[in-house]
Amino acid sequence: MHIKHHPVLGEQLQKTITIYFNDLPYTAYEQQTVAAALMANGIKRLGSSRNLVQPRGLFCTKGRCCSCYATINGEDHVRTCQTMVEDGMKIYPNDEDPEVRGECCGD
Amino acid sequence: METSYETIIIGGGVVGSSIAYHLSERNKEGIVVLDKKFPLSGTSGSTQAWVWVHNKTPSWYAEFSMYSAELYPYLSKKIGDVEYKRTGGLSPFFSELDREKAERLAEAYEPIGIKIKVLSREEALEKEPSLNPDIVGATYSSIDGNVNPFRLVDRYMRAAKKNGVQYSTYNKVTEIQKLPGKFIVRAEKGRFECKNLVLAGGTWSRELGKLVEVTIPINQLRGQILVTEPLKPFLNYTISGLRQAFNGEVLIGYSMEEEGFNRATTLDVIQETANMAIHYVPSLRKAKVVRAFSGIRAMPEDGFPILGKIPGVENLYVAAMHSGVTLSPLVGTLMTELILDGETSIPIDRYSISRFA
Amino acid sequence: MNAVETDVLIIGAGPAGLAAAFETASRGLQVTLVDESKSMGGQLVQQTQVLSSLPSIYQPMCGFELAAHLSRQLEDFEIRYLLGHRVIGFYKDGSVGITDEKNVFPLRAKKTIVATGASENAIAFPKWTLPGVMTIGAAQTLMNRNFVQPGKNAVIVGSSDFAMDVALQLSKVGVRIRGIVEKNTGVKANGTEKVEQVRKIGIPILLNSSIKEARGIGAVSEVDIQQGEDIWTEKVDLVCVDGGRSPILDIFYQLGCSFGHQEELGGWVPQYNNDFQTDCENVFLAGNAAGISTQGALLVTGMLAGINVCAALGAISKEAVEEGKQSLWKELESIETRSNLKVWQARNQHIEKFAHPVLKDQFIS
Amino acid sequence: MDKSTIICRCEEISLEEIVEVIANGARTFDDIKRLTRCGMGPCQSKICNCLVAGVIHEQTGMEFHQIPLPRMRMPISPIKLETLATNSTTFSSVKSVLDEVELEDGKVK
Repeated sequence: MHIKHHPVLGEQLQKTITIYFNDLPYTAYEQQTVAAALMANGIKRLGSSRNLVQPRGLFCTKGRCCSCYATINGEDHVRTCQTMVEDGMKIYPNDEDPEVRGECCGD
Repeated sequence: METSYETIIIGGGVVGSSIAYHLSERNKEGIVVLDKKFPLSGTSGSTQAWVWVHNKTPSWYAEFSMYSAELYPYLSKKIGDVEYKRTGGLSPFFSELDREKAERLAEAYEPIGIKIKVLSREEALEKEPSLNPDIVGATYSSIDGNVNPFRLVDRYMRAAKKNGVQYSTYNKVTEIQKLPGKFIVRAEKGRFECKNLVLAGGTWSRELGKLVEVTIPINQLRGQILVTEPLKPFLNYTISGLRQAFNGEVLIGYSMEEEGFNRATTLDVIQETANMAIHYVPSLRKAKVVRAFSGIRAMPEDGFPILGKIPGVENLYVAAMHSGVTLSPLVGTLMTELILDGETSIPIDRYSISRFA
Repeated sequence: MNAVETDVLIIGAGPAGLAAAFETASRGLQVTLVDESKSMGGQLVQQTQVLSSLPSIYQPMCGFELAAHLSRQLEDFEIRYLLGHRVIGFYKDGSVGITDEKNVFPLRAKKTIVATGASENAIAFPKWTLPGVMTIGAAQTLMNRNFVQPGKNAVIVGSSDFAMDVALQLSKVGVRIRGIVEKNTGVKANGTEKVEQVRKIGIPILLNSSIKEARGIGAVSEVDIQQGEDIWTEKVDLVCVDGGRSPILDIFYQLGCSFGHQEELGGWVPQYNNDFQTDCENVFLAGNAAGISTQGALLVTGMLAGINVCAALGAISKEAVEEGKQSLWKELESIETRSNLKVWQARNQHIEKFAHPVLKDQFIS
Repeated sequence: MDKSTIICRCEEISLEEIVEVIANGARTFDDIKRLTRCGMGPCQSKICNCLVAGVIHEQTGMEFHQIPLPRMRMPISPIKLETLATNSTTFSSVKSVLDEVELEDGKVK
């Protein structure tokens, strides 16, 4: 849930933008990180662990734990807690190891 | 703690642990391995761990390496899965001069049974489509591969312990005394006695040699290696310079610096290594590097292993070399023969320390 | 590539880094300030509580107000801001490697002040890896920086002063705190007033208790809390772990600085002297990286590091240095003895051991 | 914590695995890392460091000041190879294996 009326900081959320997670549109505000915006929309699972295939999501918000990795606009393993949302951003969960991408693959 | 042993091995890295394991297969009693820190804290734990034969020179050294590589499949059966993969080795080259070298190498190695194919650009790209299309060609040999060095040493250690070998770790040897029929070894955690003493100090061999007043001419060579995040399997071969591990990480590096025991990494070499990675395999560009590490390699003064008895000191042995991972199965086997039988099934005279005298 | 040159490189634009930037830039030194975040103020930005024990020149204010103030006071100076940039390592000649995510470029500084702050320590329990389990600082960041409610029903594991602050803030944005779980026999927080406030709004503080297990499909949905023999289940979608904080050391480690250990300062701390200078001559430090302390103290350490760098570069007169140092040390003593005497004592012990670090030469094998 | 509790989130190493290698003589974070992969994932031990120190302390009785820091590494956080790369193809410290093959009179030396 977005906090529209913050008890101390007031009404900070003004400009909405649309981001896509698994191709579905969600509303975000421009001062939010990707991980936060997804959480506001009820999306907490951002990927799964490599061996035991357990759900993973935001943990430290400081770019240290790498638990919030997701694929953003075609780039794998992006720390979503350190990446600000942008209109039209396409996000996919980090469920598999990345493939290398050759020059030929729209790179 | 029992302090009197048949054999003490100083150094629990890949070489020392292999000797301990192979020795314990035949002679279960009285073996202890002393390590100044903990196995894998030195060179054995900071390597790409290629099992590499095909462009070792000269031919007799390549042959020696080949015998060791041949032992790997059996080793895995005996000590457990060490993630050994005989992937075949590819060395891409970018110039006609290197093709010339490659052709001559292939000719020279045919008589000793090391088959090297000199691939054309097209053949190389067919084998390994991720290689840079700008290559001129590549040498290829099916005997090369790689292994997980952590597993390798861990498995040697566990198998040796199962056979009764003791490990005394964080126990730096400070003094060695030769008495008739025995050695007295003083270490931080106590005093040990033994009949046979094996120096397997790797990169610290020269320092160890000083304790017995023997010059073991081993120098240090630093190599920096980059590790990527795990990627879906895409590299088929061990490429000279990089390889993909079982878990998908790509290990990259083939640098050499003389920096003594300083195992720092530097952005200078890290960036150069990144350039190499992209030069060899352009599609790695998007892969993220998660860590870089340095390994201090042991480098004998003439480049070749120092193996065997130390002349003039009864029951004193040395095993120190650069390519410990490749050579460990063979070195463990031969040192065991030497200690127990007094002779080896494959001659090692060429590798005697006496050549430096 | 030719290195970019600067007099002073400050790594970290939190309270200590900004305070150090002011001290150095205001004395005419050329300052470069690098931070991974695009905004300045570091962790101050999401602190909506009133900061206690600020230096005497400051009125009481909230963290975000202090961040704005510290940024504003730099406006008059020409500082090279490298925001949204990361330090990734060092070159052989000692230049620092900085990336703008497109390239890596070298920067050579006469003096470097490392103010990388602190990181939160984790607490492990079965299934703590589930989404919805996060550090207490993460919950605060979501709420006060991103304006996102991190959950509806929460438990907090740990009872530091910070946990009390965040518990109150979470409650105000509508998160129901089902309990503060503390493994020890007493509350960790020193601020009795805040603990009272927490109790007053009906948040149970559970001593001698721990999380036995978390459960959930895709995200945490319930936890088992154990207190003595009692075990019960709480339906929660947010678990905040408050495991304390430790200095962030990566950059010191790469620079080859030595370390000592002080439990009260957060564990391993770079070794430094009275001038906040490490045993790498050109490297100074400030803030939580020099030992976990209160916001006021962090500012003072930043000022001290800044003044000492000015002295090292001849940008300040000897008398002014001595005077400045003396008054700042007095201020630091006053703040730390008031807020946490143990931190002050540990800091002094740590400084005394400057010449005898526990960990050194970490790259020599 | 029970024995299956994950200590290293990245590589999913459990308490049990760490306790086992400590029983086998491992004493430092780095010993444990090399034997289990604990701390080798993308966070590079930033999160599990203090947890592992706690386990070593509990299992061996070593004081925290006797348990050294894990070796920290560059890059300080993950970075793309293309960002690191400078696109130069001249190498000084980095070699090629064929560099080691030398020819003399048209033959391998």
